[in-house]
Amino acid sequence: MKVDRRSFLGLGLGAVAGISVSPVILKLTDDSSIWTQNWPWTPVPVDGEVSYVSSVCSLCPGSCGISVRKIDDRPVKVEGLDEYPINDGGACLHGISILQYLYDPARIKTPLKKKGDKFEEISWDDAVSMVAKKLSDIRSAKTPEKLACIIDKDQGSVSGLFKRLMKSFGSTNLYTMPSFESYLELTAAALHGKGTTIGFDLENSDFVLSFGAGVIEGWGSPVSCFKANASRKERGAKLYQIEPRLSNTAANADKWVPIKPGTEADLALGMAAVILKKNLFDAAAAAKFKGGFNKLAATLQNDYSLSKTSEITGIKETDIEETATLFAKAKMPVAVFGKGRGDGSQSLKELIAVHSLNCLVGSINRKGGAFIQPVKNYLEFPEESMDDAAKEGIAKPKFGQYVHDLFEKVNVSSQPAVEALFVYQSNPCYALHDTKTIKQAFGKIPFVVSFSSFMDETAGEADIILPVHTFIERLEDIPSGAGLAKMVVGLSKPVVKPLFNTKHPGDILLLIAKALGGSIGKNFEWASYDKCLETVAGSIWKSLSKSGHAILAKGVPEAPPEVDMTFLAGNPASVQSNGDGDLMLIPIDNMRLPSSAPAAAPFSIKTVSDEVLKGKDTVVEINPKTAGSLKNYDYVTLTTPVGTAKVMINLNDGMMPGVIGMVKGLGHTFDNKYVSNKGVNINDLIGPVIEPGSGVDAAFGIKVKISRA
Amino acid sequence: MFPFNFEWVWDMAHVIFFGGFWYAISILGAGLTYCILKAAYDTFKGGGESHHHH
Amino acid sequence: MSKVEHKSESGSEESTGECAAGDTKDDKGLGLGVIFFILAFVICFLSGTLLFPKLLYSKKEQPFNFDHKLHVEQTSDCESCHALREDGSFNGIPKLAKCMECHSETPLGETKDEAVFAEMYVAKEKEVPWYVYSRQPDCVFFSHAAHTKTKGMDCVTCHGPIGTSTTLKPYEENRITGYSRDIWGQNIWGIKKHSWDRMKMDDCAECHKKETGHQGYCFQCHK
Amino acid sequence: MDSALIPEGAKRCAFPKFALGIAIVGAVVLWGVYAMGLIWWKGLNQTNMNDNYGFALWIWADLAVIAVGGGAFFTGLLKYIFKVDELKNIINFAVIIGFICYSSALLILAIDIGQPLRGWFIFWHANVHSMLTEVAFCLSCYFAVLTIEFIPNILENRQANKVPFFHHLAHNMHGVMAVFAATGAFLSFFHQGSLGGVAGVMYGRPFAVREGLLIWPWTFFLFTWSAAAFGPCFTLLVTKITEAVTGKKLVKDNVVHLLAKISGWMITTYIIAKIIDTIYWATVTVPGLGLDIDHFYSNNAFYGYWILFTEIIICGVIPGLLLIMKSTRENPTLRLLAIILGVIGVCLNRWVMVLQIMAIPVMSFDTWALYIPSWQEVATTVLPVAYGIILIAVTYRYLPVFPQEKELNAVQPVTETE
Amino acid sequence: MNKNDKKAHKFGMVIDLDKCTGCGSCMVSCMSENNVPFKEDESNKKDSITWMRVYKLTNGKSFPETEIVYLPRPCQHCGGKGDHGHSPCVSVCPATATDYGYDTGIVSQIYTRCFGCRYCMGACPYHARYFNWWDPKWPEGMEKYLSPDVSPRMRGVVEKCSFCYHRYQAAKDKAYYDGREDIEENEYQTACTTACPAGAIVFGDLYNPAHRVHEIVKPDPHPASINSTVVGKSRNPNVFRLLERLGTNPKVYYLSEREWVRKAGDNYLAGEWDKIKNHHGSESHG
Repeated sequence: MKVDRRSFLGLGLGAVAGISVSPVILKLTDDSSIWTQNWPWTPVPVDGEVSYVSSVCSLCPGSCGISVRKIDDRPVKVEGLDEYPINDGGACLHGISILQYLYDPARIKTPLKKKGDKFEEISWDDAVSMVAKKLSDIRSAKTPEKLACIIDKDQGSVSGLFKRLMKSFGSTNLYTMPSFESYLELTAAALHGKGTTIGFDLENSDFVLSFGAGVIEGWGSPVSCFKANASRKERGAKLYQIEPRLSNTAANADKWVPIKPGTEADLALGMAAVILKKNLFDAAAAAKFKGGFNKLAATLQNDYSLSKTSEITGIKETDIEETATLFAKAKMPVAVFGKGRGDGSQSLKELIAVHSLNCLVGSINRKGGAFIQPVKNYLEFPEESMDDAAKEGIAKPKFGQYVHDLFEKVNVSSQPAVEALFVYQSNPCYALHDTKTIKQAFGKIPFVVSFSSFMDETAGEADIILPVHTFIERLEDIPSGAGLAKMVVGLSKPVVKPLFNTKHPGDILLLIAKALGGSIGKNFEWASYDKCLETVAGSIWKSLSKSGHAILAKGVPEAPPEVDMTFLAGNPASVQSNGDGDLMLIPIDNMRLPSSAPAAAPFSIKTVSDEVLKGKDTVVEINPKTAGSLKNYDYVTLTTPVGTAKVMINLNDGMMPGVIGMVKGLGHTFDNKYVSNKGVNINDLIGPVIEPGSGVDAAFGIKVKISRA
Repeated sequence: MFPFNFEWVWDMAHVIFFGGFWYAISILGAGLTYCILKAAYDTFKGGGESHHHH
Repeated sequence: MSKVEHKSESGSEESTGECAAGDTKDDKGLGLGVIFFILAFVICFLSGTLLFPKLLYSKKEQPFNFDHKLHVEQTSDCESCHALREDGSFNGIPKLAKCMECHSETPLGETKDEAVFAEMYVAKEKEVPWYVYSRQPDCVFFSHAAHTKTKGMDCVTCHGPIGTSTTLKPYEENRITGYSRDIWGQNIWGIKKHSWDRMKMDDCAECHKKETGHQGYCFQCHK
Repeated sequence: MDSALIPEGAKRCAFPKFALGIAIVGAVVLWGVYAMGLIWWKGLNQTNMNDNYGFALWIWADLAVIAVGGGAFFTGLLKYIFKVDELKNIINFAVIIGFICYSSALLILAIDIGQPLRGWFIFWHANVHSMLTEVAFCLSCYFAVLTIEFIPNILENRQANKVPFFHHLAHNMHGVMAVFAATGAFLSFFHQGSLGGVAGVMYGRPFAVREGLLIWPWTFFLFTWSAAAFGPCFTLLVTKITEAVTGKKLVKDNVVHLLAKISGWMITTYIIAKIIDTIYWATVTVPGLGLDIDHFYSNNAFYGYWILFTEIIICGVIPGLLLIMKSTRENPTLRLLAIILGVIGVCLNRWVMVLQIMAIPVMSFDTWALYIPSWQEVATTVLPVAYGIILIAVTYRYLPVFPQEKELNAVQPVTETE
Repeated sequence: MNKNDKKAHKFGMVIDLDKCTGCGSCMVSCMSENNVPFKEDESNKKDSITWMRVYKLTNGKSFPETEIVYLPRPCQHCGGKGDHGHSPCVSVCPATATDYGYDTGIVSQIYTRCFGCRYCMGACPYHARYFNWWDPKWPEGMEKYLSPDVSPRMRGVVEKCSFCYHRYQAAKDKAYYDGREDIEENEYQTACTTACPAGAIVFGDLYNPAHRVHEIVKPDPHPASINSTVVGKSRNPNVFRLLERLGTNPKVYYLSEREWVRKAGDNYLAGEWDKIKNHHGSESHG
């Protein structure tokens, strides 16, 4: 039998024909396309039963109520909590992104110890005993003041526990990062006495005079402000926005009054002069002023005439007069301060000057005005027992009032001024001005302990990292601040079981205290943080645990407090900016970018416009007139006394000529490809300017030179 | 494409469109079949002849 | 050149018969070609029809056997275990907690399967990783409430008489698509005899067309 | 070494020379295939297309090759239906060019779609209201027609033709070619048109949208007309190039003149229609949507009135006039200029109807979007060109493509160096 | 046909641009609700998937006369010419991967059917459709937050805003369970609507006079006089739609008291606006 080509051909053709009439081709065609519809590398979310857990967000001081949708045990969506007293269902983009923080690749999953340039994993036992050992050594050396601590905020039980540890230890060197709350308290302290704070009743005011406050840019409690702003038109209320740049707030306002950067205090004083001159002030309120009101009035008439104010601020005389008059004549006016988000550096003179307008027109503790009330200490910690070392330590003076004083002290001392530093949930290496010097100070501190959930710039500088649960993995009381008219404490709840080998910050402090023993251990004898909170929350615990929040104060406070005009009557000098460049670089607060810890979530970064961030470059805003021959998206080099940066420019008619605006919140350097290595951190370019008289870092910007790059 | 497909509806658009399509397909199919069959027939009829008609 | 000539003839299916029948010259080569053709045709057709499905689908045994009949006798309906939730969604295969409502700590029967259930899952508080015969792909949204509650449809219409079965058949998974074989149907040609034999979109559309007069819009069943 | 395959009496270059040429062009093909592989494997992120530019370089190439491939259907129509017999001397080549163009177009479509394995959905789940569905159906059917038209020529290869069945098949196919050609013309009319319709029905895009007849916008008819008009130009151009490369005259002048004349009249009539269409669009359609024609040709770095002028006047009116006037038509240089301009013109038209549409902002706050293709796009766009060169080389070498070749080249055997 | 179904809805949206602060909550709420992926670099907005995109508009004047406004742009869910359901995108899809739900007025997009020809993207003048140029990838572990209500898309297909249709499905499921015929206004709200802290977005049934969206828009049931393909024009003088003159008939309306903002919604020839603006909103009998 001869098997030739024909046979093979027959074989081949037969095979083809046989397969063709079988279901193989039909099925494979169908299945291959179905395969593309179910690619194994495209995730398939697991279905399950839907449930909702309510909690409180503590990403920012806004303290909104949130509702977390879960599928079985998985949280899948975060939304604003309906009927929550602060945000009533609304939510900001960062709050909605919370789950991206939870699953952030930059999460620290277990305690870490610095070895050389890298971190190695250690157990909690080892980590805590290393910290305890270091602290014991400091105490043995009788220098308890050499333990310093930086916390994110002043209020709440976790801050309370840090304060308690520091006090029991014998150190006064506890600092909070600058925040809007701290400025509110400073301002209130200067005018109305220590221990008070200010809230603004925006939702009822009929005339909001904002000195650069980014009412819809994340200022105060953002969602609450968005709501108040949205209701403004329905209520017929007005918003006048004074700032050098057409911010979103300015764009949304009834009137935008561009002003030379850094002259806001002068404008406020100039307006006060108009109000006094035209007799538009509230006589009953003014009668209660003390501390040199007459002297102030005289100064205002001399130094803040309309023409002078106009010259300083660059605003037309008529505009100043008209705005001041409208403000004073409004029924329920309120002047608000705190440029941008209000948490950046601010001049106390400016804040006081603006707030004195509220005092002048009688808007204190009046509906739609500014509410002055005592800072509510709603927690009842038992009295600390203090050993001798603690008592001695406590008697020693603090390095300074503000966190920059701490770093200044560390940097100027040849011997370590600080032996050990605790940093809790804040990122000074990123968020403070002139980050170079901050990092330098960190280098000089022998033992830095970071209590952080994320590997950020500061955690990267630490010797030990004690990773804490993110706030949706833990129980905590969240007091509202942020200039809200009402005072609410919310309860943040563990929405999901902790994903990693992390601990509650309160529990870590309990462990450290226990390891230290003695009177310190005795001061922390709670079984757990959760138990501690239940105990110290005392009277409000019932409400907290039941409804998720407790209202400490709402409505108009009674009896306006005293007003002390001493600070302004001394006619303090205004803050001047550093440098000799011919342009002014000012920071921009953008709602879509958090300016401090934690950094933006990938979703937030995604929403950032290409007029702010393009590729890996920061885009700065500049008026076309200032830009001259430069074109949109040209590269330029910015040079300030503190640093230089290569950026792109965006020609923006909404920017005052002579001013360059750079967004805050970019330029992170930690390891997260979705968030980091994008753009420039403006704090690398701006140095602190200490305001005489108040001691705060009041740098509002810096002189800058610009050249084509 | 076929009446048993999910998207198929017996409306004018379908009838016109697929009418044209199947019409063209049938002509092509019929023409091709004719040519092949005729060629096969010619081959057997003509045996090994290799004359040219054109 | 006759070799080439005949080769070309067997090249098309239509001419094969004619060619074979008209082949009076007793060309061995051609005959062999035809035989090979038929042989290959039959082998390939049969393997495409019979062997191919066996290769295409992998068989997986369920974690242990579940006797639907027995359970239905106890509960008298499907809804006791496969129920709508209060939000209108469908719970699918019940979770361990649901089983434990009846099974509690002490075993109810003495079968080997219940022992496996108790040891492997109840004791370890682990959910049973059942393979779901009727699992639709991720892109499908199906409202049980609309069908069973509002329209009062029977489970059997789509799922077949599972309630009367005493054993679980092996789960067959399409190696390419990852689909359960019950979606395409057991018949490789896709021919169905019962309404529950297949679960492709066309089957949904067929019923929708009949019941509602319209096959529905995409989003009715897709997400 | 391959002399047995070379048509009788035809002189071809030595095989090594031929192989070298093929290898060089083959390298380009491999480059294109590599890029194609990357795109299939990694997805369309290998291109520089984006959400503004969903249609980009190779879709322009796709439309352009289909347009210039229109010579096949139109020549076929003239030859088989209108019995313009002289065209039999160029029809084979027109069909080969058409085959190359259409197979390239189909290949580009297979690369272009985001989910190639689902490509058959366009047939199976067809939405008959979509112009693209019409394109897909007619395009693939017409490609089948081209294949059918091409087969007899293949079967006329010296070796293949020795097989009686092939010989008869080729003969019979010639016999019913008119039926195929008619079907092809019908299909081609619709797919060329629906390619125009693709743009014309986009009523969200004022630059593209056109009113028209029934479901077909004017661009439907303009596309068909322009493909019929400029397609022969491309056939003539490729013939000219082939003649230049082979150093032989392959088609008699009278055939060339005839096709050029037909093309000239088609171009002229087309361009009149196009001008009317443009004027109506610019003065009625667009102002009705609140837009001034300036909107489409200003405020950007590339698209100015020059493109409109070039397309219509330089590459439309001029070649049209050059080809209808006997004196210019029969002047080889001017004729060549005219057909080159014509080919550029129709390609430019397709560019405008694909890429300019995408670039133009529609919302008042939108901005112009310009686009630069990636190397992968360029490579896959060059791929069909290289493949076409190879196919032409191979068919020219082994098939009796040009019936007049022998006659034209027998008279001067001395000068033959090929 | 179900086109004339009495029970049909026409879901639509009105966005108050004077309230909108450009904060981005709607964008993020949408992304997180609908499993929208993200990449390392999202600054190239032409390949960045954001079903809801917030545009920044300026009045084009120089300092200090400059004004800006933010305009959130979801899929406009066009009803197409004459509101017959032939949206620009639906009519061109060759594989019926997108259709017009005559029962809801919502334009679907079926990712498993789409084969990625992108014709719909070219046809949409709003840039509301996005292509998955890349495989969607989440950092390890982050895929745990994905919602099962919306299927993640694979590379090579087009996606867009669905008006959170899954929420409609869920609301209907609940209604079925309760034995109700239909759902309440508040039971079906899109993720952007619920998230908007300014309350700038109102969503509901444009057919239902009791719904807020109907109250604000007051859609005109008659075709517009200047263009008969335009249906559902608002009778509120401050309400407009994007590119209304094209006849796409979007179901997303915008509200602003500022004239330049309303003018920016469409294209007008020189001098045309001044003639049109006075009739704007109330020209059904003009």
